[in-house]
Order: sequence, then structure tokens, then C-alpha cells
Amino acid sequence: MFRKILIANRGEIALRINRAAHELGVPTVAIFSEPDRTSLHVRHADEAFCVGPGPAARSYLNVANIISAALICGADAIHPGYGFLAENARFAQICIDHDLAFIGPPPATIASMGDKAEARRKMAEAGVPTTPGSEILRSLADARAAAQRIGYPVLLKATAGGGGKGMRVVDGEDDLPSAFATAQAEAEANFRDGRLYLERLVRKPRHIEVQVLGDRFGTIVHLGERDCSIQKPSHQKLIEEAPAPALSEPIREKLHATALAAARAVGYSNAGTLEFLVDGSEIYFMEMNTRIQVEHPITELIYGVDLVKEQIRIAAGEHLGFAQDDMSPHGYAIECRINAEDPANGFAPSAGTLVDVEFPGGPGVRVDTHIVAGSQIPPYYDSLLAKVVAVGRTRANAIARMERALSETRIEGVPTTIEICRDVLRSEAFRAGGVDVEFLPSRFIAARAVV
Amino acid sequence: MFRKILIANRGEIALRINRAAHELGVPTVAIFSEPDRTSLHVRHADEAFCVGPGPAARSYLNVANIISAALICGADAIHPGYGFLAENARFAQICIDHDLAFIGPPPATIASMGDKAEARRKMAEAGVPTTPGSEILRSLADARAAAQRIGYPVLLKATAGGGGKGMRVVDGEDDLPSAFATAQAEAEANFRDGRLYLERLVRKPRHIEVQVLGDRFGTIVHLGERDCSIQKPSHQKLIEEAPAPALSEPIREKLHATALAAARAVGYSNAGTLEFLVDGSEIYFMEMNTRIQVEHPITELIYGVDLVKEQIRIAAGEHLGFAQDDMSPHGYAIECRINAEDPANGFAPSAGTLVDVEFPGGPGVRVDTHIVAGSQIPPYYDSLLAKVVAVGRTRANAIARMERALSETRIEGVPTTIEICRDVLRSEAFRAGGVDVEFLPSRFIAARAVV
Amino acid sequence: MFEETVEHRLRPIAAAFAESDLVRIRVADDAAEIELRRAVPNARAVAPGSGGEQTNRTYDVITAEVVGVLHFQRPPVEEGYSLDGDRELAQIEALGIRNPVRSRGAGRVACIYVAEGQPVDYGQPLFAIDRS
Amino acid sequence: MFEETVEHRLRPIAAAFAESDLVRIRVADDAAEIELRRAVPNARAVAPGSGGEQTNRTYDVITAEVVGVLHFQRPPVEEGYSLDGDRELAQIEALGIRNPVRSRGAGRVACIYVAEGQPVDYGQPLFAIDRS
Repeated sequence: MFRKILIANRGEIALRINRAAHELGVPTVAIFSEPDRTSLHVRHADEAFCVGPGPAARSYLNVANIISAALICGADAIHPGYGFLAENARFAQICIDHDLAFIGPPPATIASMGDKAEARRKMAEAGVPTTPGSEILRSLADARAAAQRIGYPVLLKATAGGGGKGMRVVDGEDDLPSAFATAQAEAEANFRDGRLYLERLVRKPRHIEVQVLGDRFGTIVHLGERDCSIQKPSHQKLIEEAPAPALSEPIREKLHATALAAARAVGYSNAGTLEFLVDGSEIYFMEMNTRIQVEHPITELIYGVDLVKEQIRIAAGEHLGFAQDDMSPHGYAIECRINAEDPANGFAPSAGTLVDVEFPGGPGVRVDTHIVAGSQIPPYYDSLLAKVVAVGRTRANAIARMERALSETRIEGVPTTIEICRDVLRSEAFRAGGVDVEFLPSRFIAARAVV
Repeated sequence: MFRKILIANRGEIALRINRAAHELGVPTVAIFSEPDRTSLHVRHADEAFCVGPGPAARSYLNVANIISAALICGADAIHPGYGFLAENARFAQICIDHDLAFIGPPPATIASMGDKAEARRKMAEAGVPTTPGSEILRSLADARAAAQRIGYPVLLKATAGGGGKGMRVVDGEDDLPSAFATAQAEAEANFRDGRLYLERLVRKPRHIEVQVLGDRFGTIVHLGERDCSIQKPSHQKLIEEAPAPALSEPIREKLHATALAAARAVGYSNAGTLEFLVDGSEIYFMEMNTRIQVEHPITELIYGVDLVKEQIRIAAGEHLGFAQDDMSPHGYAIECRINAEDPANGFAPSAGTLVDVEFPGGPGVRVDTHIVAGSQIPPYYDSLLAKVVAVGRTRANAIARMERALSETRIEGVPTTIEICRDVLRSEAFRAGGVDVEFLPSRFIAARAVV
Repeated sequence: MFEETVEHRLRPIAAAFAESDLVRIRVADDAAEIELRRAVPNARAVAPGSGGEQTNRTYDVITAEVVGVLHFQRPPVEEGYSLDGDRELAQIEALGIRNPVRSRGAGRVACIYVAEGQPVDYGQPLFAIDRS
Repeated sequence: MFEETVEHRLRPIAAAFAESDLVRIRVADDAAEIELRRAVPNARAVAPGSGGEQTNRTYDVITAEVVGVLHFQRPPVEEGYSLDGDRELAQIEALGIRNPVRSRGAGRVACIYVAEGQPVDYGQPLFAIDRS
């Protein structure tokens, strides 16, 4: 096991990693930016280094200061969490070059899954279904031919992309030239890589992902699926649940088997997630996230596994302590993301001071948060304030418990997503289960249209 | 299901019941004493009635005001929690007389299990092993003869007793007359019932109890055992765990089977607990608690069951939703009671204002509490501030998690039991598992002797 | 309407509240609902003493001692009514028993906070009696 | 010994801290460890201005810009030493690179907060320069 782990992150995930390390008896080192100096993630860690001022580019993305801190304090491993440097293959390689274990898959895996076009090609080779699509497009003519072959509507995507940047829906050939130009420019500006490819657009899919865990000795298991179809108009997840409701067993098994085959094909190690679009009985590989996900707690609750501890153990060279047959889910879990965002104003993030903070407790409720009353929410980072997770024996129990938990949650000082989550939980469609990714945007837009 | 439930309690258990009712969609009514007016249990409930001033005898034990509140607000059920009126057969009967369902077993069951001598006789009849003992003693001569037959040391006990009152250890015949006189006087003063009986004293037993749950149609299941051997010198529980560690499977099965037989013999319905002394391979029935226990969460966590919801469902006339074969434990759970008590001063309870309160979160941790920063701890009631519960796949995981959770717990303003719980968790003997009820007192006295 | 409520009903209760050891007072009728809260209970008990700042009057607030349903004594007292001694003003009915509510001495009925048939809980203000 | 530390070392740092936008300052040596904290960051940045209440002097605190290990320039400056211009006072070694720490102008070295070979993090005070 490691001597000391540096946690290269902030917020709730930094606390999450700190907890896993401490439960394994491993001391921790926090890093922080100046506005985060009094944050809970700093107080919980055994040591802490200030690595820069507020803007992430100068602190949480400051590779030199982070690596220097790790070397100075005698850490022998770095956990990147999610976001920031978590899927940066170059950072992973720099860690290794400085004899610091990177708690995640090898840099080559991160790189190949980070390149969307390459990831699609690798998956297609492994027999994993992907949406019909193209290779890298060398020109507009190339794009036109590919779109013709695939059939409109198509999705133009940046191979280096993420977060919806460099992505355009193209309904017909007339729109292609301008879409191609703007997507290329956006990709160039955001990722310094203007390469694009095309995919067929799947209308109103469900977003279902499968958690995998592999050690360095070739053992790979899946830990079931998560339904992440409740997404904001920006396609960011808001509510997740596991197992996926209203999913036929053959499709569920196909998702699990496909995810395992995909992870094996790339020789995956550590925790990873394969994201799929599900359209009726068709499933399509979307992308692989080579890190811990925000929504990992729902899997932990129903499988009784600590994914972050497993990440650390795997990176420390331990064998997976269980086989596929040992793992079966118990009950249902739901996560609501409580963000400092105003749903009535396009989910605009907000900063400020929290004057009052109360979280739920009692049976079947888990809260992961870094905020307390008096916390300052700096304007620089992700707007996630807390993850409220509820587990129950049945999905109806879990929903009732989540409603109860949210009714006990109080955050004053910034607008939050608490009420919109409650609206979703209350809706007939959500209760029936199996809504698609357009559910929240259409409901949301519809609600605003009425006003 | 009920229309509305009045919760005849305060503190964390009032919140616990409120949560269960709300998850079942049933509105709740809180009662409170004047100093509890701003307490969380009042804020969480849908309605609330002040039933009296601070002293419990005039508020939480004020049967007339409680029943009147229930009738006025249209409640059709009362949940008594633990303590206060929970094991008061007369109160249960008054509820029924006013067409209010009492969420617990029938009054006759409460009465017969509340009379310790009668409970022992009933259990002995059902073939449940009890410590060798006497019937009610009519005189000192009676006591002398019984002690002779049983063999010293013996325990002189009040049949109406509880909480160590009216109880005396008698090492030999010379001590019997004075012990008999004082125990009788104490029992008379505390319970208005001076009747005593004798039991053989079991030295250094473990305290292990079994949870049972029965519906009104004769279905009774057990939900495994809890080891409650970490007790204060006053024999009040401080740390509990489930399953019991270092217990042979035959004894574990004997405990379960005996508890089931005992519960069936008295036609038990609702949630109840059979407490046993375990001495090597011998088990002895101690008493039956005809209510929800403080430490019920550890059972909930490993069985994935909501005991308070089950209590409500059973009282509402529903069938148990599961059979014995459906129920198997997963993992290990530990509870630490965080009390406003000073362990360095004989666990003396303390009142005051809490200036700072932080509770742990993240994976595998459950907190049941009614306190927040700024809470006033009135001097009138139980000193329990919070129950911190940790669950893990293995006992070592659960202990590591509990240590982590307690390291995140901060309560400033009153002395607490946080540090003594951490001391216990750190000890070799606890980690090995299977300590007896003298562990904490002897360790505690030993530690003070060194100073 | 609201001003009248404040002037007529809130002043005596606020004065009495300041003198009392209550932590919360709720006053509700058709016109308005007013709640006064104190963060820390006042050490002084309800007692004759200095009046409110503007009225210079002394009020006693008669509160409910039991949880139940309020019934006025027949004929019911009205605001402004003068009491020449300790009088039974109402009963609180609980579990079939009518518990008397008395004025605890002479005075003027300055305010009636409750309505016929209203449920009341322990410590709830029922009447303000002007002792001055 | 402790009084001396306070008099000699704490006064300049406290004065500079009051002027700065830092929320925490840690000063440690063999004799003592002192930490100053501010609940809310001061809006004013480190800048020449009014001095401490008692000294009437103006201090600039030079802080670390990178995370690394501090090495003094040879020969090392000492407290009381006068600088006739912008001088390199030390380097912070990080990932094998020595990043210079400069005095940013003339002045007197009023205080040295760090020791040779000490790890420093971003924003950590290194030197107080008396500009008066």
C-alpha cells in the first residue's frame, strides 16, 4: 500500500478520496487554491499545500506545483478525482516519470479513450456497437459523403471534444457547410485540435452507463449499470439511478457483457465507465470515462463496494478482492446533484456565501459534500455543492426516501437544484421509469413556456 | 395505512419515526416541551403541539395532553419511540381506548414482559434458558433459602425494575440481609413495587440481543443479533455491533432459534428485542424489550430493512412483506453513541449550548441526530446527542470506517463520548472481538487508576 | 385592517411577551397571524411590572395549561369587559373533561387571542388582562 | 525568548498581514510557530502604505510563487541587511528548476520567515522588506 497519497482535487470528491485513504490507513495531502484555504477538504487532510490562486489553470491544473508538492511531502501516489487533471494522459505520464503512482489507468489508455474517434474505432474492432459514423473527416467534401452514407440527421463531433464543445447537430445537407466551419473553429479554439468526425444522431436516447473495475492482472468485473438520463439542457447529468428502471433483462445483460468485452479489449485497469446510448433495443457505445464518476455512490450502495478504495488498491498493485460471481446488486439507489445553479435561469452557476446549510440523515441516506454553513462558493469551479443519495429495497422506497431526504435539505445563500430535483421525483414519467435524455429539457422548456 | 401519526417522543428517535412516516406518505404530529420548542423534531413534523414544560413528567410523560393532542389533530396512531411511554402498558391501553393505534405490541404483552419475574417464568415455560433463579421472594428467609439453592454470588432484583435500580450483587450469606433491605426500599421508592427475586450472577457475560419482528397474523422473523457488550459502568450501552464477532455458529443459531421460540411463545407482534447473557457456550434470557431499540440502525444496515416502517406497517394491520428465508445479513455494522457526558467524570451528563457541530458523511456512514450548531441541550432528558453508524463489507472495514467517521465528528460546547469511543475502537481487545460487559468499566477504571 | 390588528391586538401581547418567560407567542384570527419569538427565554416570569413603552399598561397573559379545545364561558366575555375579581373565562376540553381557565384576579379583558372551539396547546396565550 | 520572538518577528509580519490580501500566515522556526488567520480576505493587496501602529514602517512581504524547497542565495542575506536595489534573495527549487525570489526593489531585510531547505507553498511569506 502507498505511504502517502496526494489528492489533486477539491470539493466533495477530494473529501471522498480522503475518506477512502484514511479508511485504508494511508495519510493524505490536500492541495488547494487560495480561495479554498479554509475548505473542508483542506481540514480533513493530514497535510495541505497551496498550489496557486483561484483560477483553476493556475492552481488545480498547475501540474508543476502539484508534482512539486507531492515530491516535497514524500507522497508516492496521486489521486486525480474527476475533472481537472483526471483524464489528462500527459499528467498521468508526468506522475509516473516522477515515480508517483497515478491512481487510474495507464496514460496510453487515457489517451486512446480521450480521442473520441480512436475510441470508437477501437470499440468497433472489439465488436462493440457504435452509432454508424465516419473516420476523421479531412474536408467538407469528406463530411458530405459520410453524411450521405450515414443518413441525416447527423452529429458533427470534435475528436478531442467533451462537454458539448465542437459538437453540432446537422439536420440536412444544406446546413453542413456552416456547421462544419463553426464546429472546426470551436474545436480548434477549445482543444487546439480541429479534427472532426460524424455520427448518426440518435433522437431521444436513454443514457445508461456501466461501471467496470479491473486490476493489473487482467481480472475485470462490471458493477452493473447506472441510468443517467435526467440531464440538463447542456446534457450534464442531474439525477442518476441504479439499476436502470424499465429495462429488459436481455438489454441489461447486453450492456454488461458489452462493457466487459470493451474493457477487456483495451486491457483496462482501475475504475472506468462505459457510456451507452440506449434506443429501444439498440445500444451504442458513446465514450469511456477513464476515471471515477461523480455518480459512483449509487453503484457503491447497491453493490456494497467502495470504488475509491478499490481504485487505490488496484493502483497499489493489489489483486481485485472479488470475482464477478461475488457481485450482485441489492436494492435501488438514486443520486440527486445539488448544484449552485439557478434552474429558472438556464442553470446559470452562482457564487456566494452559504448562510444556512442542513443535510438529511437517518436510514438509507448518504451525503457527499464539502460545504457547511458559512462556506464561500468561489466563482472558479464546478457548481456541485452536494450529492444526496438514497437507497431502498425497491425503487419506490428509494424515491420516497429521496423525497424525504430533499425535504430535509436546506441551503440558503445561492439558488440550487433542490426544487427541480423534487419536481422530477414527483413526476409521473419519472416514477414510471425509463425516461430519455430529452425528458428534463422538454419538461423544463415546456414549464417555462407556460409562464 | 394510518391517516396521521403522533410521535410521542423527542430527540433523534422522534426524527427517525418522522422519516419513516414521511417515507410511507403519512403526515406526522410532533409533541414538544417548552425548552424543545425550536428542536429539529418539531421543525420536521407537519404539525406540533406543546404538551408541557421541561420536566418529562409534565410533558413527554403527560398522557392526558398527549392523547388530547392526538384526538384534536385527527391522528389515528401513536408511535412511542423508546423510553418515556414506550413500555407503559397503561398508556398503550389508553391509546386503544381512544381509538388510537399504539405502534407496538398489545398492552398485555408489554405488561407481562415488563414484569421481570413474570417474563422469566413465561420464558422458562417456553423452554428458553434463564439464569437459575427464584420466584418472587416473600421474606428474607425465602431469599436465604433460594440463594442457598442457587449458589452465591447472586443478583437480587426488583421485578418492576430497570436501569440497575433495586438491584444488588450479593457475594455471600452475610451480605444478604442488608442487601435485601436496601433493594426492597429502592424498588419501593422507584417503582412503588418492592417485590424482589433472585438470579445467579453471571460474571463477565457478553450482552447479545436478537431483533424480532412479528405481524398480527402470526408471522415472526428474527433479524439476527447485536452485540452490546461495550457498556458504561452503569451498564448502559455505548457501542453496539452486528453481527456479533467471535461467536461460534452453533451459539449464534441457538440465540436466533431461542429468540424466535420465545417471541412465538408470547404471540409477539411488532418489533421487539430479546436480550441474552452469553457466557461461553451458555446463553441466558435476560429480558425482552417490547419497543424499538436505540441501536436498531445496525440491524437495518446489514439486513436492508427499515424497522420503524415495519413497525408502522404491522400496527396498521399489514402482513410482513418478507419471510425468514428472504432475510440474510450483508456486511458488518457498528454504532457509537455520542452522548453529552463526561467519561472522565463518571459519565456525568451535561447540558449547555452547542457552539459547533459537524457530522461525518460519505460512504457507509449513517448519522441519526437531532442536534445542529446552536442547539440547546436541556438538562431534563437523555444525554444522547447522536448515533454514528458505520457499515463495511468486513468487520475491519467497518471499524476503519467508524474511526474515520469519528475523526470527522466535531461537537463543541459539552463534553462527549467521542474520544472514549475512539479509544475503544483502537484497542486490541475490541479489534479481536468478543469482549464482555466488564471490558469498558475495567479498562476505564484501570486507566483512571494509572493517572 | 392590518394596522388595526397591530394597534389593537399586537401591542398588549408584545408588552406581555416582553415581561414573560415565553419563547414564542402565536396570535391568529381571520385578519392576521402574528408570531413573536425570543431566541433565549426571558428569566422573568409573567408578573405585574412595567408596561409597554407606549401604553404604560400592565398586562397578564393567561395561557393554556392543558392541550384541548377551548370553549368560552356562557355568556362569553368580550374585549373591553371589566372583571371585578377572579372569574372563570373559559374551559379547555380535553378527554371529555372541561378544565377551567380563570382570570386570576380583577382587570380589563384587553385581548382575546382565541376563538370558540379552537384547539390550544400548552402555554398558548388565551387572554390578555389589563391589570392597571 | 517568546517575548523576543513576538517583538522581533511577529510585529513586521502582523503589520504586513494587515495590509495584505492573505487569509493565513504561518511563521515557524526553532523558537516558535505563529499563525495569523483572517476570517474574510482583506480586499487590499500587498502594497506600500501605512505601516504598523507602533513602528510606523512600511513592509512588503515577498511570498512564494511556486511550490518547492527554498535555498538562499550565496552568501545568504541576513535580517537587517540593506538592499540597494532589486536583488535575488533566494531560489525555490521545484522539479529540478531553481525559480528566483527577488526583493522587488531596495529596502532593509526586516525579517526572514524561512530556513534553508524548507518546503514552501504558494503564497507563503518568505521575506519582509522594510521600504521606509
